Amino acid sequence: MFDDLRDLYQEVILDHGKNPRNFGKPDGFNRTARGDNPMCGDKITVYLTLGSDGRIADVRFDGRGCAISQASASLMTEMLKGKEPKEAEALFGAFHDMCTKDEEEWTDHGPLDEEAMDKLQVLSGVREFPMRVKCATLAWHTMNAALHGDPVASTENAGF
Amino acid sequence: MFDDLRDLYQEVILDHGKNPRNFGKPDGFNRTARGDNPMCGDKITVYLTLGSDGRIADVRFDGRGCAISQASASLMTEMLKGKEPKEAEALFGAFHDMCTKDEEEWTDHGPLDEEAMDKLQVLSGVREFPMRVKCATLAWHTMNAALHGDPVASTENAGF
Amino acid sequence: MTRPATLLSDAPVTSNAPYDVERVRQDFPILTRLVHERKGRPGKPLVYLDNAASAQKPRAVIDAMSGLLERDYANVHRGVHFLSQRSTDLYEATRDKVAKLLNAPSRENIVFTRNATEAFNLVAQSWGRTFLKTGDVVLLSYMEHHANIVPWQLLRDQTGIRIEVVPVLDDGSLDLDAYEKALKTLAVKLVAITHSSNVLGTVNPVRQMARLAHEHGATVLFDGSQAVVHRPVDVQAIDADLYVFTAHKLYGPTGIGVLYGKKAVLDAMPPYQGGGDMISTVTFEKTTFREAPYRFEAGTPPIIEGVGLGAAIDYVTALGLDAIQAHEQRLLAYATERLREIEGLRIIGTAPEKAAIISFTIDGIHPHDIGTFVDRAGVAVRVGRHCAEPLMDRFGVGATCRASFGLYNTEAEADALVEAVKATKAFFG
Amino acid sequence: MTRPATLLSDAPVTSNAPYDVERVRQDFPILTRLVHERKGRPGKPLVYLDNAASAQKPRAVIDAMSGLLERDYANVHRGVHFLSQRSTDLYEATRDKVAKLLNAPSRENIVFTRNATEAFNLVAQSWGRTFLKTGDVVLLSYMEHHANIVPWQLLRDQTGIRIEVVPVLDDGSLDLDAYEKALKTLAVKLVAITHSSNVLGTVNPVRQMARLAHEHGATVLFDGSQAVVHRPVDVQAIDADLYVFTAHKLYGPTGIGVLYGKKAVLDAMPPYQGGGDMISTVTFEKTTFREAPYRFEAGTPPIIEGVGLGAAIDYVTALGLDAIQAHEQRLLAYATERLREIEGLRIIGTAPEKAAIISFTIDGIHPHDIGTFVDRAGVAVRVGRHCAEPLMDRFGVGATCRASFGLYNTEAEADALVEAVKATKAFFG
Ligand SMILES: Cc1ncc(COP(=O)(O)O)c(C=O)c1O
Ligand SMILES: Cc1ncc(COP(=O)(O)O)c(C=O)c1O
Repeated sequence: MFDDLRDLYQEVILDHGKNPRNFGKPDGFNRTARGDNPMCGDKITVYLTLGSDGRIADVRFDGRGCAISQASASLMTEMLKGKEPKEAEALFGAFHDMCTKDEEEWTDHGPLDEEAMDKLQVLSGVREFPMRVKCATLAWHTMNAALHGDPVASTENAGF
Repeated sequence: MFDDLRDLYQEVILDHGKNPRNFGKPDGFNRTARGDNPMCGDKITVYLTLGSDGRIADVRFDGRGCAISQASASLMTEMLKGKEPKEAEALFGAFHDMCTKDEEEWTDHGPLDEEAMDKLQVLSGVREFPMRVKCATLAWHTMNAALHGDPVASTENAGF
Repeated sequence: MTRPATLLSDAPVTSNAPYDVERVRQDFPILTRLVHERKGRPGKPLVYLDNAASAQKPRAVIDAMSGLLERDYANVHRGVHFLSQRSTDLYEATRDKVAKLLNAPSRENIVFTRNATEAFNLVAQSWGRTFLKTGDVVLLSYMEHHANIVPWQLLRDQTGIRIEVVPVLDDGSLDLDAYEKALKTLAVKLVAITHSSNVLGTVNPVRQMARLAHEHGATVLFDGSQAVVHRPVDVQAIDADLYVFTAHKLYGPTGIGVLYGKKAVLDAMPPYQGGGDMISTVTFEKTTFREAPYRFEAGTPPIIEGVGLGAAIDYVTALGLDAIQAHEQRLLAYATERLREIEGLRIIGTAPEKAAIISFTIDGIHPHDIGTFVDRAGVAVRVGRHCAEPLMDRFGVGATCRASFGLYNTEAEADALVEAVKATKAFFG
Repeated sequence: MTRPATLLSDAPVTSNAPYDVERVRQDFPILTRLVHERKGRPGKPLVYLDNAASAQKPRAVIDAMSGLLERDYANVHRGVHFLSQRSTDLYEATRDKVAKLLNAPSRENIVFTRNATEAFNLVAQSWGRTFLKTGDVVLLSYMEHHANIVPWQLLRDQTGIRIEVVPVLDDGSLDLDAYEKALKTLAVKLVAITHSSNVLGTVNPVRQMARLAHEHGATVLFDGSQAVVHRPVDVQAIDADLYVFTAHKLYGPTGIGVLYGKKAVLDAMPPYQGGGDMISTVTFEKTTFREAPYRFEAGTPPIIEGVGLGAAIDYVTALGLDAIQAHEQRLLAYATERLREIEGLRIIGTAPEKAAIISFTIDGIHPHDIGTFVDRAGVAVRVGRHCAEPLMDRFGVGATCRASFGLYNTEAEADALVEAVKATKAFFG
């Protein structure tokens, strides 16, 4: 019945969805933002710790959401640790392209963590599900808002 | 080309339309009202003199309008002189029925001036022209408003 | 009772005849379509259970709108030419039909708006700004749609009114004790509560609520958006001062909604929007306005939409709202029972009197994921907050899955929903 | 340039091809109908010259709306199911089409409203209440439609703004000297003037007017209701801050209008109406709103109407607005010349730059009577004040007769008008 949903809901996603890594509010952090997807009721909070070297020392999140958004948030936390903010942004840009555009339309976001990009491939299935793109990108929008000092991110305003 | 318009625009109407009787503001009067038909831009004013016997001693009107509304006003002024207010109202009621309803639906408005009713027959052609009913009844609405002490009458609010 | 013209047989059908849902379905062209067709894979038959968001349209409505445009269209009112008269007659006839549908005393009680949302904004700005002052209480409930929340918040920011909220019991019923207490203890000037909840299905005892409100001198506004579609409604029997609904949920077009108001209430309200058609005379110094309902209808009205709504009302009244209600109640009972087979499934909203709306959640699977899965099986349900975020908070859920039934739905479609949900559960293991 | 799909031939037609009005007419089902048919008497072919009130709809528009309802309809936004996505895509595509039609920088500049009238009310209440204070001047003109007068009067009553009015010259041109003087001497915060008059046809020099207004720090709002239908419009070239039009005059459906706004202008405006779809999150304490344009679109949007408007834009752009303009200008010249044959006929509005609209009066015959007569000959014109009462006063007439031409009108139809008017004159002697 659901054959073509297996592309979207791959094992990795179901696993991260059920057992999200780096879940829960940490004791200490120095950047945070709340992300809101009014479309499905998802609300997540991302907690960032920027180290004295300017790199991301820790990322955690909490909140609830669908399998896609939880998995995306969980995967994101795993791959941002140790990155410079601008590396994180580049990864977000490339990931956003992956979720929304055909490969030939991806823009150049500078040098990327290829291993991270490979892992993020599991989420690229959302491209076939336009209504689910926001689920996949919510955590990233929120992380980006936290980096820029915005308290709230909403995917709702990013297009319709 | 306009054969069936001859029922609406009979000679009497064209005559009264071109040479309205009792036209122009009188020096003295004791009741007046302004009538407004926003549909076509007609504006007329009716001036009534109620005598000490309670009867209508004089009726005049001014303002502009289409042939139908001018003729209707002119005819009205000719037939109201000497009438009691409630006779005028009865005539208005019967005339309104004539312009809007099939004969079997006319309601009883009490004893009527049959001669006046005969004359008003020339206007009964508007029944076939729903959009022109207000032209035919504007002067009467306005007269009625004057009798009741309302400064303004608008046909616009009487149905759509 | 006569059946709508589009039904196939010529034989007159009385309201005692059993409700023939298969014949009704033939009136709705969209119901025969397949969804998710792809090359090499056949599509799935559409199972449309998103009626509370918007209903599908019968052939009669589609044809009434096309027919108007093919034969009789022009701008309405104030035109002397043939088409303008035709168009005006067809459009204004719907005002009579709405009056009859709601048992309003007269066509003059019926104001056409853009949708239900605009009707609430109209009341808030016109009635609210005139009759409410700082500190006056508008009494809402936790089961309101955003359309009946946000306009009052905007008014609150402008004028300092107070918003108080009647709680909802665990089964999804309105807390009537709290309602009565609020009327007794607060300066309630307006009760603005839904007749039927778009999430819980709960049908509120509006007659009793209106009586209580009137005893305490409050005006009542009911949101009938989810009520008129499922049952006969009589605004005079209810004694509603103001009543709102939206055409697109009543099998009619988008772009038109209805505000019913008692004559005295409408007459006391100043205009909302200004423009053509709602004025008597205009100069730059002074403008005078027409009487209600026309005073509230500025500019070119929703002509095509009015004609479509008229056809929709003809359609549902020909089927009979009693018959529709009976059919949907059977479906509701059946679907509820079948969904209860599924372990971990929680139905939110189990009030004794309900419209055919079932909101549910499933342990461990997010509604959004359920929505995507059942959609692939051809089943259209709505997932999310249903424009009722405070209610979601009340029940401690971020979102729900909502199946809402209409006059053309069948038990087989309820089965399809249940099977799709079961398969989804199996997938997530 | 490609022709609309409904045109009969498959051969591509370039914009250099002569404008084939007979083929265009075949796209409009209503144009083949007879009016005033009665038993024993054949009807008269419809000569529809009431386009400024509302235009007829091409088959492509009718089919787009029916097609949506037969195949792809559901409520838009926030739905994960197949039909909701289809419907959303079809509806939102129109935002892009409108942006392209007006050469707006982005789809985010486009707000959908109920009609032009609502767009003015939106600007008056949202922008006006935010940026105008007591004594600030809103500069209108004597040729405004009531839709661009009454909302400002309502605002004046609420906040004490001042309304000043630019005169109209005897030929129907705007008095540009007076316009410039008003900007220099008054505290003008907003210029709200029409791009093209619905009575006089006058096309105002909006580019120059915007430049002057901006030099004096005023914001400009143009009423494009009668402009977008007759010519290409480029809001960026004009440098309009706000621009309004209504779909039903552009061969699209009723129930939808457009407000274009510069991003900075829209971003600074608070919400107008509250409800679903325009919010981010709602609690009873605090609600946050979405960005423009969505913030201004409360409740279920005009979905069917949006799809119809999209088809209308496709249709007119396929024909080419340049080509339409050229065709209509030829007609205007021809009809003007022919009407001038009639003794005692006075054309009101003879500005050098005009849209194809001719208002006239005839000595000794009231426009209303003319309207009834020409209607019997099958010719639909509008008579009355055309929702522009101050302009009627300015020209000392109670009403006019107005013939307004659209993309499907012909010289033969202008002839029919002239013959009918002549016969009317003969009747009245
Ligand atoms: C110049 C002008 N502005 C505004 C309007 C109002 O349009 P609508 O009635 O669709 O709101 C019209 C048409 O009636 C018009 O001609
Ligand atoms: C109970 C209720 N009220 C109001 C509305 C608003 O209707 P609309 O979006 O047509 O204005 C809805 C539907 O969305 C509803 O379900």
